[in-house]
Amino acid sequence: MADTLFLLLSALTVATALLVVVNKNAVNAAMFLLLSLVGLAGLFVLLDAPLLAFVLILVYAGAVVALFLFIIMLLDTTPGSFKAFQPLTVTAAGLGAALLGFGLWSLVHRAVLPLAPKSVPVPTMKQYAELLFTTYLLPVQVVGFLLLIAMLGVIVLSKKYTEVGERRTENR
Amino acid sequence: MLSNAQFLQLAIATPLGAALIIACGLPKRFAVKLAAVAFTLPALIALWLWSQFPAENAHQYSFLSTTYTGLADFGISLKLGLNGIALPMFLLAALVGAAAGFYALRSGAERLKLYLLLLLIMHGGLLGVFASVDIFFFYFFHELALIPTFIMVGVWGGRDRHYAAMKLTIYLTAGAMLSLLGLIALYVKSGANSFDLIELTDAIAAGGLDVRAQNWVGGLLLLGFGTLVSLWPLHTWAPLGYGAAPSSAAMLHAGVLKKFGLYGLIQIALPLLPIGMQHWAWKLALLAAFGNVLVVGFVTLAQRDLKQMLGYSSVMHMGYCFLGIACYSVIGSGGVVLLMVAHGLSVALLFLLATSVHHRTHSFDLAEMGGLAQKTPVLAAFFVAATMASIGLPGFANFPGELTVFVALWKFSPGLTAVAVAGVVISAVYGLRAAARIFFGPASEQLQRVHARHPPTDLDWREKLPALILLAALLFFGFYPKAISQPVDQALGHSAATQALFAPMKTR
Amino acid sequence: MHPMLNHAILVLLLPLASAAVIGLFLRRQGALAAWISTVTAGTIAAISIILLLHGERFEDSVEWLRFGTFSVSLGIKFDDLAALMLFIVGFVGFLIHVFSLGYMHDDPARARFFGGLSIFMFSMIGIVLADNLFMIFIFWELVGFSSWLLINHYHEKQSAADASKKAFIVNRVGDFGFLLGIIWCYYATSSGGAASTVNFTELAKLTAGGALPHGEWIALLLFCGAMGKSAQMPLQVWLPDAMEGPTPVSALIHAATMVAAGIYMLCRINVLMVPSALEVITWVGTITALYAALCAIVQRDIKKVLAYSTLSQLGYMVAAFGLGSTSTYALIDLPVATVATGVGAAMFHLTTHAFFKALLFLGSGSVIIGCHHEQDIFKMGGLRSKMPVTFFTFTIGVLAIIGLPFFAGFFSKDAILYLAMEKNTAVFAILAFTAVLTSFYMVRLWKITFLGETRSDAAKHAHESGFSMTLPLVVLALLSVAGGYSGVFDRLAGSVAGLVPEPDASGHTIILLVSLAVMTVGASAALLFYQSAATDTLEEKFRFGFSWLTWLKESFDRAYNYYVAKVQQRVAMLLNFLEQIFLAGLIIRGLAGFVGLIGYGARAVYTGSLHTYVFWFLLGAALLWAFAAGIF
Amino acid sequence: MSTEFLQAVADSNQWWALGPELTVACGALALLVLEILVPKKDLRFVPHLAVLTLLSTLIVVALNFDQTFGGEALFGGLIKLSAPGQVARVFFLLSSLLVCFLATICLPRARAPRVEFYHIVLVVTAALMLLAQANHFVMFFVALETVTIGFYILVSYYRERALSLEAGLKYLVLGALSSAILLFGIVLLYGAVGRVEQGGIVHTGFEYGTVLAFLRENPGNFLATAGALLVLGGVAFKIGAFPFQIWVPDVYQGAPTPVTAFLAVSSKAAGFAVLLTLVLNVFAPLQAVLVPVLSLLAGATIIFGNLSALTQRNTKRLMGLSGVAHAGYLLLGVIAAFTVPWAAGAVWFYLFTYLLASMAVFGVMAYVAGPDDRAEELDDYAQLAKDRPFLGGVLAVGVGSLAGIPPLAGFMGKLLLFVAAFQAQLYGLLVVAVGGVVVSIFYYFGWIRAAWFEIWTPPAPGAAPAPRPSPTALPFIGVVTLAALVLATVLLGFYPQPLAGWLLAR
Amino acid sequence: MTPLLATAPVYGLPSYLFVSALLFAIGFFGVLLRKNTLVIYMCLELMLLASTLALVAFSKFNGTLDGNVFVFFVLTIAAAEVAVGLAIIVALFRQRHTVQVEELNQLKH
Repeated sequence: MADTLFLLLSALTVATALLVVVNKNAVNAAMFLLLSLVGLAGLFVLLDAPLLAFVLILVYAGAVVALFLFIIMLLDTTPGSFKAFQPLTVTAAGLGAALLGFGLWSLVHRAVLPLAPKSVPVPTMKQYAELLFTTYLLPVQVVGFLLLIAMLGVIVLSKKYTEVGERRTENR
Repeated sequence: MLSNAQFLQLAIATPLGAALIIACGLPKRFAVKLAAVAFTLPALIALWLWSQFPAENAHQYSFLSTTYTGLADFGISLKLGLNGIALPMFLLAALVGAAAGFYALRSGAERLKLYLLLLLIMHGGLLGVFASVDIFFFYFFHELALIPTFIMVGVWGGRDRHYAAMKLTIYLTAGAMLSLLGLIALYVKSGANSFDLIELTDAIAAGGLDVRAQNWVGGLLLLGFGTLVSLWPLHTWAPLGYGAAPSSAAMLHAGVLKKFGLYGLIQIALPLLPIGMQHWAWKLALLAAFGNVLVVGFVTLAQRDLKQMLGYSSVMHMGYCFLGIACYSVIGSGGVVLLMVAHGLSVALLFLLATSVHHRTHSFDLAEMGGLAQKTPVLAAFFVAATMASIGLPGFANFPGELTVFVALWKFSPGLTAVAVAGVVISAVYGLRAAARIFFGPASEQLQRVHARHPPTDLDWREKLPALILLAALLFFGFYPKAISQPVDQALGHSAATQALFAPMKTR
Repeated sequence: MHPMLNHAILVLLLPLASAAVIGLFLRRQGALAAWISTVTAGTIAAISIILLLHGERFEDSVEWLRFGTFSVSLGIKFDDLAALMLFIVGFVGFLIHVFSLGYMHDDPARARFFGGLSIFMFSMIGIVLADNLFMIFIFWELVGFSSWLLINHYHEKQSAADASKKAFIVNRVGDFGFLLGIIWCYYATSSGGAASTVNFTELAKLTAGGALPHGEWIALLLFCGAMGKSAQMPLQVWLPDAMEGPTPVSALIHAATMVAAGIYMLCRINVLMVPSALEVITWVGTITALYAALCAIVQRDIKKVLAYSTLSQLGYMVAAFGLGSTSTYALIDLPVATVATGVGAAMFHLTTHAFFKALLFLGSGSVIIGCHHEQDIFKMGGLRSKMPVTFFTFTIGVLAIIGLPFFAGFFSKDAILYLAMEKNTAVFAILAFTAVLTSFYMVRLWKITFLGETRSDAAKHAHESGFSMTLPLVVLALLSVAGGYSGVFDRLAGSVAGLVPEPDASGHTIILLVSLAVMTVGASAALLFYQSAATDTLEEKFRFGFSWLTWLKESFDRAYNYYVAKVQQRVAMLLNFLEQIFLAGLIIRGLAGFVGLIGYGARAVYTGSLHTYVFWFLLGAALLWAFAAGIF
Repeated sequence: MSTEFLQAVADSNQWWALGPELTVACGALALLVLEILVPKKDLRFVPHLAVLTLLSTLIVVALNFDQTFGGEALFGGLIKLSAPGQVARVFFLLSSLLVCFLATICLPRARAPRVEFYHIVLVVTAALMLLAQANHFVMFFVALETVTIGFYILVSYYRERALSLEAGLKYLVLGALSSAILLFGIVLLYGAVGRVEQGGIVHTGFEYGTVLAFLRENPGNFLATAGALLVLGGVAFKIGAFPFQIWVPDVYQGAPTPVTAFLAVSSKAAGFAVLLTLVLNVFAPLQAVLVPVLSLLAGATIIFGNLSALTQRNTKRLMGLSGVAHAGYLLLGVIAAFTVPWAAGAVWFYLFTYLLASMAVFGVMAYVAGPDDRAEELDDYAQLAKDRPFLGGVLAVGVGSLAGIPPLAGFMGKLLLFVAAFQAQLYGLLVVAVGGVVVSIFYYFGWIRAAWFEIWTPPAPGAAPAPRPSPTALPFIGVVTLAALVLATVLLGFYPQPLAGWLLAR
Repeated sequence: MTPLLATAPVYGLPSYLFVSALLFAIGFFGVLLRKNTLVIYMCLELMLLASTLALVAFSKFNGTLDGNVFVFFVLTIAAAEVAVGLAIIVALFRQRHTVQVEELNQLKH
């Protein structure tokens, strides 16, 4: 059962990820990304991390992809703006693909993985919380600051200045 | 009363300190006065130290003093002192520096304060080069003196000054970097963990460098120093740079700073890397004899521009120095030291006078000149004296130097000696030809045109004084070369004795 | 320290002091400078006579320079040879100083002239007193310099500037060999394990003990120096040109003393000579003597004639030196196993030649002054009555040089001819023929200048020179007569005089006849051919022969000019071209340009396109992965 | 997980040890509060507060530089106070201080909010300090990302200028890419190390010490090696090492000048701080792989940086590309640090000299750039030395120090690196480095030439010369700051004791 | 909760690792190929997520929770990155009216 689920979910994840790459339409790409996330979340569940799966869906599907979609709509990049891949690009990308394929092959074949412990209980919420608020308290604080400056940055980059009026595009 | 070691420190500190004060915004008329003092004092101190130098143990450093600059852990400290080889070079630097300084003081250059400032830095660096026992500071002071050269060429230079400054900078930096690598190699390979030449020598004497390392480090030093001293075919910066440089900078660089490489080879490379230097001796000698002496000698014949010609002739004379070093003998090295001092004085004098000639002809083109001696007999006399000195007339210091080099060279290779001596004929041809073109014969049209507008005057005291300093030194050492040869011989003889330690290694 | 040593040092340093004083302080006080220089020269002459007659001979030296085993000493070797030469230099020099007082009286650059004369005296005396080859070389060069200075006296004239330059450079060419020879000799002496030396006394000891290796080459290289200074073929080209200098200079330097320095130097190093080298030296001298005599015939300039005659006489001396045998003679106080007869004959002729050639030059100077700087003999004529003292003394000079019996030249020339007859018939024949030519051109000169009618305004207004100029003429005329008698010469030359070959009775007769014959033939031919005329009558008759001789005279100059203009300068231009275009241009600038080009290339990869940048990252990731996978 | 363990961990959260970071972060927060409280017209005091915060922290840290660390790991092993960490603190504080100084020149000229800028700079500074002291990959990644995201914003801060935004976008994409690579590397390391139980306490592959111990025992582990190298790839992006240097010139050119300086100095130094820690303390057993990798990177970086800078005319790009070359020299020191213990100190010394010189040059650039920040071509520097001798002098000293010309501090830095490299027997790289220095002379000297020699060059005949943008007026504080930088550069060249004694004598 | 995978699965850690690497590669690939900055950005997110998959898998098979906790941080950071990134893209679009990469190359050489 688990194996079947793994196959299904990983196929879904990989296939939709591929579609994100090759799809012409940005909106569709975002939708496929969403699907890919769902597959990933499923894999998380398979790996005994339902909490993470939940967070993933919440944060990514709920916020990030929505944001993407929102921006795509806002910027109104029509599907026509998709340009065909140029031969050179495809060649180079093919070369890159070959390299990456080699990398994957070697990763799986040559990796010496540590032995897994016999049985591991599914981590509980409490364990997450304990870790986050004892050992990882400092990073949590730092991430707080990170979010703060990200927020400020978004404001700085988007806020209208008090003086109204578009300035001419600088071309230099 | 200061001790002699403190005098030595003072000699180096004076120009640098004066430069600092001027940089802080001293008004111009005070700056000129201060600079005059700062140029004079080191010369006086150098003469005093010369008189105080204990000639009988010239192989040891006298007037030693050590100042720590924070890199003592790396074996770097500002250690000053003079031995028999350094003493004449120090004196040379002080004298030429004084002459160049006096010439600059009244040169009326634009932005005179900056000019003097840079010249003072250069002077301080030069004095430091030859007074440094620590080879790090030996290098450091060289660079300190080198930087103002670039700026002076670039700002106050003549024709092609931008290209010349750029070429000069890149060549000399490349040479300096290579020699720095060589010095670092010595530092690391010797195991002394110190840049102090005395400790380095002791460490190498105790441990010794293997043949391979000696060959490599020797080659590195030769390449680096060779570039700095314009070994053929790495010389093309020299004529161009000197052609463009303002007079005082050319005097100091061609006269003194260029000797850095040769001094380094004699003081450092020859005693520490006996096998390595012998390994390269023939290649060096061939390059110097055929490249520097013959080819550049002929090229000098073809020059029309006075300063270019002086630049090339300086390159040619460096060939003799390299030949002397290639001999790897006390005679050869001693001759080179003597020749360095002599060449330094004479080439500085020539550059000074070339500028004076230019003031009166408004041209450096030999083809346009002629008959200047009728209006300026004293200038002609000085110029002839300088030319005669540079072509090795007895009575001037160059002669004993060249003679010694030739004598040493004969033992190395009689064939190359013939080539080198043939160079003496070539130098006589271009030297006399230049003097004759400028001063003798009827006055040229160009000259008459210039003189119609600017009536010429003979040398005045601001030109005469520096020229006299140099000429007097040339004559003194020409008549009494033992003044130099005695300490140098002592110092070299001792290093020859240390080299005997390495004799068994040659069989390896 | 020898008690007379300080005299010798004084004699050496006095002229230096005089020159220094003049150069530093008396640049504008010509009269004072002239007097100081002349008084110095007088003192030198006096001391040299004292030293000569005092009879003390000594040597001493101090170290001048030492590096390791190499040391150069400055020293004085005062033997009979040096005493003779010092007397010639000092005395003739003094007379010429006195002459110059009058001759240069109106010259604006008098101070420079007399300063130069003092430097010359210093250098020449240095050569005379030197006790080793390095020291000789030092003063050798200085003599070259002072010669340059004095030839260049009228420096505003292009010809003077060129002539001085030529003199210096040609001398340098000779010195090239000289210096190599000295250094070779220096090392050759140490072959037996002894310390290297070039001290004359030591050299003599060494050669007495056993011959030096490479003796032939060393001797010939050293002879190169003499070739330059004594203007032997093929380095003779500078001497005629050197007549651009003031006439007293020509008399002092280019006739009496400096050019004789080569002969003197050869005599100094005679211990180093070997037969094969001597053979070469003989022929060089002989050919020079003949060639110069031929050239003298076609000259119109009074000084040029004398210059070529000097060349010819120097050839005689060199040939005489070369003809010397290697039999054992005692030179001074050392046993010497080499030439000596040559030394005697050469020095004898050198001495007499110094007197009469100085006389002739000074006489010509007097004529030139009298004729207001006219030098063409065909524009003179009839000066006998206008300048009686000059005429009288000049005549004595001419008689001396053509070898009229009972004049000085007769004795010395006879000695040389006798030597040649003994050793080498071919040389003898050529030298005898040269003697014919000598008397021919000298009598021609004399007749055209002084006899007949005046042929130019300058000559018409000629007048006798002042006392300061005639006095030296008279003194030199006396010496030109007396100098050849053994009573005088033995007094002057001491033991050197003993080396002059004395022909036996039969040889004596033959030589006497031959020399009388050649003199008579030459002189009478000249008297016959030449009448007083504004043009060269002989030239009109023998146009072909004349033009051939002229061509011969100019051929060397042409060859040298061709070398300078077409070979040397073109090589220089070619090398310069290669240097500028190939080395500085193609290689250095090319390298810089190449690096710059790569720089442009490296700059061009920053395309600004994000995609290409991502490819770089891919490359980097792949590279890292490859390292991790152990591919590299 | 036992309560005792958690208690112990919680006890190790000694916040006092992070005093400087906390002070700076609190200063940042205070800025925001002030913005709300203080009326608009008084907002010009805000930068002063930022400077004050940094300065006071710097002084406190510098005075206590050897008292607060004992080498123990705090925060459950997330942070380790150490001597290099203390050096890094001083470095980043000083650098940020100067960036704020530059910002006071540049920001008023642009229509951009100010308070936020200083706030982000302060937060990034704190994150940089944490980054240098991180002892744990989670802490490392979080701090790194804080820095990176801060830089995304700062680079595109002039949001009205397309170039700034384009630079921001490029930095964003490439930065995110490198973050992804780095993260993947961390994950691989985590996976490779697995679970290590020691004395009842479970350690993971996130902890530096654990990774080190693991690698000691399994130096040939492919997964760990790949992970380590990918992490290094991420760091290489920060320091701008080949082939991850490709973003440098574009981003440097587009970013506001203070941010360019911040990137050039702090970001690069952070990369090296991390690299030194990782290479010496974490990946040390992988020396056999790391040395060739780093050598290749160093050589290629030096060559590529110098060559591409050779013909560059834009000063900001020039600084970027030459900075790439400097990264190459520094890598030399990092490689040498494997065998020569003091080489790490030499790297820091070099970074300090680079800081002083770069900031001086950027200061001049900020003044020369003119009111619209456009004068940044070499041609714009013509006659500078004549018109503004002070700026010309500062530029000459700064550029000279960057070029490594004695007697300036940059030379001492290069010398120490070269000596270290020589002792480590990196001969091939030394040759490359020397060649690079020679090439670099060309463009550095070209800059000095532009400012100093182009004095009497008349404008091109015929064409009316475009009016030169006049440099911004130089306030007193600017003179003092630049003069201090120059003085420090010169003094350290003559007398490196203050810095060298501190960095190298341990 | 009880583990879902009570029985030992066929597809163990290597398989998850493979999927993760594949996702990473695909993301990289997208960054290489796509011209729309928004899509490029999505692909970058994909790469980050690929890492989280490996992280979770390792965490599970190692039996340490730290990997999972790290995922929290990664997700948070990724979200922040997206926010900032999108803000930049929007601002850029306002200036240049394009989100195509090849038109955003004014900074070059």
